[in-house]
Amino acid sequence: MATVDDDQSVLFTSVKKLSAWARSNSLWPAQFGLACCAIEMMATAASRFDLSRFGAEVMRASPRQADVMIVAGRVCQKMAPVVRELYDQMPEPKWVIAMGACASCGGVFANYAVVQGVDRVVPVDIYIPGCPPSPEGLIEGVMRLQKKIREGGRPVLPLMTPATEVAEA
Amino acid sequence: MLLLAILIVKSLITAVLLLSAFGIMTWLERKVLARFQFRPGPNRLGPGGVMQFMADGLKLALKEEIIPKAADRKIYLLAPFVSLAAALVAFAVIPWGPPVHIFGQRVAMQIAAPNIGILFVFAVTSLGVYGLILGGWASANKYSLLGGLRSTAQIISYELAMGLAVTGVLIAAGSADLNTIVQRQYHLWFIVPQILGFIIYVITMVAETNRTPFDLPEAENELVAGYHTEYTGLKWAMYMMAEYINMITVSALATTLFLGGWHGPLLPPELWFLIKVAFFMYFFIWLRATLPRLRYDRLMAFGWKVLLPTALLNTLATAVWVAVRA
Amino acid sequence: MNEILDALREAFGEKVAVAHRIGQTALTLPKDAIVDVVRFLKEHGFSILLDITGVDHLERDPRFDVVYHLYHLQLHDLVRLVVPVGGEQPELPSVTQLFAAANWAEREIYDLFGITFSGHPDLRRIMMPDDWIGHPLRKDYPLTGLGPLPPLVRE
Amino acid sequence: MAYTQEQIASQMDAEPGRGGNMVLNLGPQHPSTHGVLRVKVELDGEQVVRSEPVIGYLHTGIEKTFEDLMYQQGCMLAPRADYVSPIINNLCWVLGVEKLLGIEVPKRTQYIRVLFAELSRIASHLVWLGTSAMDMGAMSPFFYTMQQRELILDLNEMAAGYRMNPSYFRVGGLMGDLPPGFPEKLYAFLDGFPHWLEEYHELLDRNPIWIERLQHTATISLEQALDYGWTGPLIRALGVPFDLRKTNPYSSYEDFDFDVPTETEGDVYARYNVRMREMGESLKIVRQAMDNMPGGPWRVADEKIYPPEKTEIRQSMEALIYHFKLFSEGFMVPPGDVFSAVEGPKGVLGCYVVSEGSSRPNRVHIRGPSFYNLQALPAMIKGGMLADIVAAIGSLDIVLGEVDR
Repeated sequence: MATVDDDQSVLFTSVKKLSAWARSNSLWPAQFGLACCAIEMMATAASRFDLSRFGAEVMRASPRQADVMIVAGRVCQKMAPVVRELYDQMPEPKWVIAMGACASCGGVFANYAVVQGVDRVVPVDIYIPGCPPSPEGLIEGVMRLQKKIREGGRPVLPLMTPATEVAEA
Repeated sequence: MLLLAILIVKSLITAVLLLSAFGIMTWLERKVLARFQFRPGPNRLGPGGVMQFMADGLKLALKEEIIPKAADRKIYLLAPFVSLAAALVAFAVIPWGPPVHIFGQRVAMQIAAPNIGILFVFAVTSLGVYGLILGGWASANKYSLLGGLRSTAQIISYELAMGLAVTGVLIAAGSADLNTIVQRQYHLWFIVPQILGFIIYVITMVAETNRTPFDLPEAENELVAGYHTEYTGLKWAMYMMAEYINMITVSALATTLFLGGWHGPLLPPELWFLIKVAFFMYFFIWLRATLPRLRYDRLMAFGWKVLLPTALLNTLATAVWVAVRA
Repeated sequence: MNEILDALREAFGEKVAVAHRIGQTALTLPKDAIVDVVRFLKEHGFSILLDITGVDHLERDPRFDVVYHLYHLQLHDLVRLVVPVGGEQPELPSVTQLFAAANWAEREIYDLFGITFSGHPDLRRIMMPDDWIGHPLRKDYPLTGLGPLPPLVRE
Repeated sequence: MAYTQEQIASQMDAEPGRGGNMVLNLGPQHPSTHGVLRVKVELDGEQVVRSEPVIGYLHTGIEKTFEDLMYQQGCMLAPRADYVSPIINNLCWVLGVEKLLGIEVPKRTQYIRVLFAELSRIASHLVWLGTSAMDMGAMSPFFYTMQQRELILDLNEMAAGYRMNPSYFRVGGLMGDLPPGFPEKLYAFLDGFPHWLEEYHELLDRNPIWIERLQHTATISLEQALDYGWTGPLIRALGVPFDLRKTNPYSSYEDFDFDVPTETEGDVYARYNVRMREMGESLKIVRQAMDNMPGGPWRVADEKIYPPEKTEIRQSMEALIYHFKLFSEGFMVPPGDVFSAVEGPKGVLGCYVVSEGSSRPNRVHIRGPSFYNLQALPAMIKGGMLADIVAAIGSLDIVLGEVDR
């Protein structure tokens, strides 16, 4: 884990800070909804709550262009491999928000069909409680993720990353 | 020597202006769209969120570059450059102000002033479509392939109508040199005699730049992201840049051909040029906020059965008019 | 409604037991009569197959009920058909030739209860992955599933 | 990593097409499949040769969980099946249990239920309108519809304290009476909404592109539709005025004056028109319900079924015992089975409940209308273009939570 030196208060003194600034303010979610929470995610992107204030309304349908995967809803046994695949298709650095009780821990559906928490499939950065969480909750989650990125919650990659080859989609 | 220096300076200024116009344009589009939809839009970075595009650009530059295993590596890497280069080069011949005199030298406010300027624009923008086709094909993804195919068909069918719409102006102006065309509009903008040509041009210019309602090659709801489905980071940003710069180019061309270029009262001519281009850019965003997307076969039918005959008719009428007047 | 029921009694006799439960008509019939009864009802105007589902009575013999609901568009009435099935490998004839709607519903019952439908064109699992073990809606299938939970992914 | 590449491949791979056709996998993650539907499409160019919807990516085991919970806890579970119109699912469930119990709720409760069910129908149609317009590439209608939907969610929140899945209806009554200030807020919405309905028309069906995309798209014959068990707006777009609110009224729907809109074309445009007009009819019902709202109790008096008031528990020993029994053991439901059917926004929403006399159901089955409607997709899009698939899926108005349960 990289730590940030608090003395460097000027934005441009540190490349790390600059990249964290860019990344945290340009979190493009993968357009990917599962269940109830996806409807609340839509409401968050809509006029009243407007996720675009944080530069995060650019919902990219292709995971290749997304930065954060918002797992909105219950992940079922049949869907879990697909979720993992989508996660693998996203380019680094990437983050995951588990939105709602089902994605966080299975929620009310403590049964055979639902994966008990999406953190059994992909690593999760932020958990948002609620069934479903209100849009304010999702916005809070996004803001906390921004804070986490700024404070270096994950190792920050070097400036130009070498091209990597991945499995075909 | 001085000429070369001026040329280099002009090129640099144009490139920088175009690239920053792209950034500002993405921010403006998000803001204006937000206004259409009763929401504030990006507002956290800088005044009114104007720094948003810098964060986006920097982030995209810092993203991991993924090359799919099945992709044709060389072409996959090359395709975005083709698109961007073509988009940047096409702007070179467009005059954005009247000639000025620097050190006793007459300097045209355009990088190059060939006497067939309009043909140059068409030639180069046609090259740009190779970027889309190659990128779509090289990604080894079915959505990309479909997007690439759609863009080929679309651009070929609309370029004909566009060319014919412009021919009307060429006949009326009696020249293919863009500077001359602008000067001919000193008294009367060509939008008045060439209103039909103007309408056809505006429709085709939206189609040529793959914008709503003709955004089929990247139709998000059908093809995920179309030809750039597999592109990440900077290479994806290059496609976006190409798209926006193409928008600026076709708008500038529309200004030059139909709206009298830099002509206008009171304000400096460069500003007039900017205002007219901005009007077209707003028009693009307005369309995006309002219209649904056409279907593929309807799009083709519209291009071949409606636009092309109308454009031919317009050309013919203009030719007859010019001949009779002479 | 009553005329149809009378005609049904005439055609099938003792095979079909008619009952009225909480304002709804329920017919209980053996599994070899189901296709004929559904055809009979379809010909008499029950034009929508609303639903097919299964019920597991663990201790009862035969163990399962397969329940059909048909709707009459002119009479605005609903009829329920209950077909008990049991045995080691419960099986009954498919009604997909009569109603295309039965296709997925029967696949679902096959998937979740393990009841097979003879004559079904494409009897595969529909809800669970193809390599799933067991039939989740059976009463002897534990609520939380058979396998252990996969490990957490942490970075 | 929890899943191997082979497992992923077995889930995601499509077999090669026949005769040089291309097989395209739409979904499970695709912007216009309205959730996690997957459609395998065999394409010849852009024309659909063959297609097969694959479902189960959202199979939640909701029916198994129902068997594990007490009847009153099911009120929380039912809304999560169709999360776009949660209150109507809630209504279907409580009506089923009340039928088994043989009780009837007071008139005021029935009216309040109708009011919220119709608001929920409007909200559901708004989500459909916004998303299906988005599928067509029109962006702004989504924001305009979601904005109005927020006002309905505000009303939910006001009454039940919860925006989206409010579980407002309980067995034997409601969660509570209408809060003070509710009618004013409701009337404000009712007065404002017709203007917006007009705005949606303005944006969409006064636009030639929209009409061209929708007319004669994904058409299906009445015989086929009945074969697939179509109900709701889909069958009404084929000229059958089948609406359970009229034909088999429940919860006092017979008291209300409304029309059942029908169209005859059976294409996407007809379905669009039916739903648009339905929103107007629902608005009428909501206004009537509020105007003629009867007074009186909003719950049954039987404290064995509906818990006594909190204030009563502090004073009465008996009330305390009832309260304790209800929340530890639940209420017993006499043996029997019932198919409770209501008119959902997508069609006939059914709930088949089997009781064996205990406080937990033996079997609960939800008849999701989308499950049956969706089966017709291959027949609808055969021979159409790729773009027609999204139009067809949008016009079906499916909710995967209800398809997969």
